[in-house]
Amino acid sequence: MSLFSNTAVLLSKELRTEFRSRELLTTTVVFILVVLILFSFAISPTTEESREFGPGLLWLAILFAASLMLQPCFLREQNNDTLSSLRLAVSDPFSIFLAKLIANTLFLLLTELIMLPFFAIFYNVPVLPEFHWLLLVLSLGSLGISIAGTALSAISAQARMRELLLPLLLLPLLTPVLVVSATVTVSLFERVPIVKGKGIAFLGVFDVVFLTALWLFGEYLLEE
Amino acid sequence: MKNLDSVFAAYVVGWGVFFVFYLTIAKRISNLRAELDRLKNTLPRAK
Amino acid sequence: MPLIESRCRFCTRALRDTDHDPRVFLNTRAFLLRSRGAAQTKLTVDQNKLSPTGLRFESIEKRYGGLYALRRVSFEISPGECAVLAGRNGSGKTTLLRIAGQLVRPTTGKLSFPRGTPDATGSARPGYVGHSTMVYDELTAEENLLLFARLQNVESPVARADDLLREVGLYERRASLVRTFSRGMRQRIAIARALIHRPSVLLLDEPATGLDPIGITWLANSLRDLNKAGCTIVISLHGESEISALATRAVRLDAGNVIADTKTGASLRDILVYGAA
Amino acid sequence: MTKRIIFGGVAILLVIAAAYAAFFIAPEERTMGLIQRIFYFHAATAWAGEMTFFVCFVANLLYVWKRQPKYDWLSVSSAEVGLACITVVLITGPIWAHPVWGIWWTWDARLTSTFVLWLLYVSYLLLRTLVEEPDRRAMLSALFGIFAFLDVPLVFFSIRWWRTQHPQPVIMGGSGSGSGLDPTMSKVFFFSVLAMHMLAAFLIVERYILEKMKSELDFLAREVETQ
Repeated sequence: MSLFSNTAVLLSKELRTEFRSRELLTTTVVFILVVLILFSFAISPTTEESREFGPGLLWLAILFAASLMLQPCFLREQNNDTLSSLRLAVSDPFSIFLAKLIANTLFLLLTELIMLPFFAIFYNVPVLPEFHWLLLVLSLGSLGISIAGTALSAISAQARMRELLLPLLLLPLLTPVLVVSATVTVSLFERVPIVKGKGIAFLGVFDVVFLTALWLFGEYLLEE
Repeated sequence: MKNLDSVFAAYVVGWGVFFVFYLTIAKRISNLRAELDRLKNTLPRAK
Repeated sequence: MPLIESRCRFCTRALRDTDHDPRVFLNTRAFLLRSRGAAQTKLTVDQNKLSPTGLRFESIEKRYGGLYALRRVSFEISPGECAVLAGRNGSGKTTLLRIAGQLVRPTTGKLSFPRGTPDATGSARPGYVGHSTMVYDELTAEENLLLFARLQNVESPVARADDLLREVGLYERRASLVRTFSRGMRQRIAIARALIHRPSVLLLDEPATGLDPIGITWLANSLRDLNKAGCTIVISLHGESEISALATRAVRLDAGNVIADTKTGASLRDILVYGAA
Repeated sequence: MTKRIIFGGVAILLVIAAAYAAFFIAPEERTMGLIQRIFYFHAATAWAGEMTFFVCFVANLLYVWKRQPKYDWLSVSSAEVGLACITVVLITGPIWAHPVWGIWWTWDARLTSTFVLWLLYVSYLLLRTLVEEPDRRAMLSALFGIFAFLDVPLVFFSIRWWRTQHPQPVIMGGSGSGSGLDPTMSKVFFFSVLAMHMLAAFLIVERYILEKMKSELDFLAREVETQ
């Protein structure tokens, strides 16, 4: 299975370069923190309101942070044309995407976990009671963001105005993720049991649809 | 005949959008055609 | 003579006893000597062991919008040749090499590798040295080579990477980030990366860029050794140099067309330098 | 040339006839009254727009598969026409909603998902303006078009299931279930749908010819340059 062995090698490369500099992680964490604080100034929430709106704001912050974080994903491969050497080396170009999207999911999840205590304190939200469910929603949501984001960052890296283009392409596409994960997160905080099963299944469907599309069409994204 | 103005406005604006869209296409086509003719004249090889 | 040393420097294939040349055995030393231009190592390797591969371009055309980068280019490079592509900037050399390296998809036409098509299993896949280094600045020299060795399932990647690092003279700097390298060192690591999977076809796009005279001598010698070991080489070059002296074939491109193509010595030089056949 | 004029003439006649039918043949709706007559135009345009985006999706797939420029021309044409249709839908919608609901806009499932659809195809066309090289542009936009189209049902259902505060009477349920619709009304409606499809098809053809001429011109200009 050279797809998986290639993916593993590439993933370790992505993780190694990131944890050597920790550029992406620190920037993203700080960015989410800033956004969360600014939100609280903009709406000055009471406890009740913040339970209702907090998760939406959290996911919005995650979405914006992700669209920034995914920016360099393929852009940094262009510096030394390393994308070409990867394409020469791997047996299936999908492994390049797979490694990148797993790495991005992990980075995103890590920043979310770092942010969660701050979020719980600032917005006075009970995070712990349903923590395993929250973790599931965060994982599936981040996975969906990373799949679509990795694909689109490969597109935007080849266009002009790249930095502006990625959020413009990505954010409308991620509407379903935002809608569902924010709603499910609210239902977790308010202890409404009905929504979460269906919502989590829906997030799973989103991930599967886009992963399949990426698997089918990924190699066309990279060719010259 | 309540709301006649709204109904009227809706149809006019709707048709207007399509009409303007068509006009821009037609205008660009005629510009391109002129340009194509000009180029073809400078290039006797192309028929 | 320790037997373990009697290997081709680039592909670590065992040399036949008759091929023994005492100067090969001390790889590092031999390299140092040659890089000073002091010694000319001669290396003969059994060609059949590299499963020689040629390159065939069949009416290859590449169009960017209305702009032709290549127009119906057809020629064949036989296995074991060392071909030089000449031509002015923008004549299509890079595009042709990138098509040969399967990095660029031709608009029309067919590329084939007679005797062994490139597949996932490594060595039949061309090695490619481009304008950029094609390695990661944020990784060390050794990590880079290991990454590409592992991606291509090279046997015992660590030993292979170390061998190549010694070969290109970067063994002492193997643990430094590529970011800290000079232009010439980058070119050396770029060449090492292209060779990591023991390709039987090597494509080099103006490989002398950034190399000092010593580096050019080193490169010319290395390419000669590789070529003798059965590796088909295609280089794009400007003007005459030690590297162009290796050419057994010269092809001149102009505005995406092949305008001259020769294999014989006298006119070969003309094509390289003046562009006339 | 004459074919195009006839095609265009037929399309325009059909659209005018559909308007006539909407005003004078269809019976007055009981609760909403006259304002409901926007429906024939509004909903028919929405159907035509969705159909057009489907054409765009198919053209995108065909481009990826066959790599012939004509599919790229078709996809950009249909995306633009579809966008025009959806723009009309988004304009006529509030004009209808205002007298009925008393507000111009509500974040209801149908409206919101239509708006997201509009945004997706705006970014599709935006992407096209930002990639220089024609083959790359065609391929990248085709791929984005595929992703966008796959996203449409996800957007629709996510909003419908999780974002609708007040479920409201569906005027036209899924296709085929014309429940509660007067037979004359449904006849007029389907006639309007036909008319709008004809109009959309005509516009796509015109836009396609434009795109084809553009690439011809690009080609000729290069020829002249190299001379």
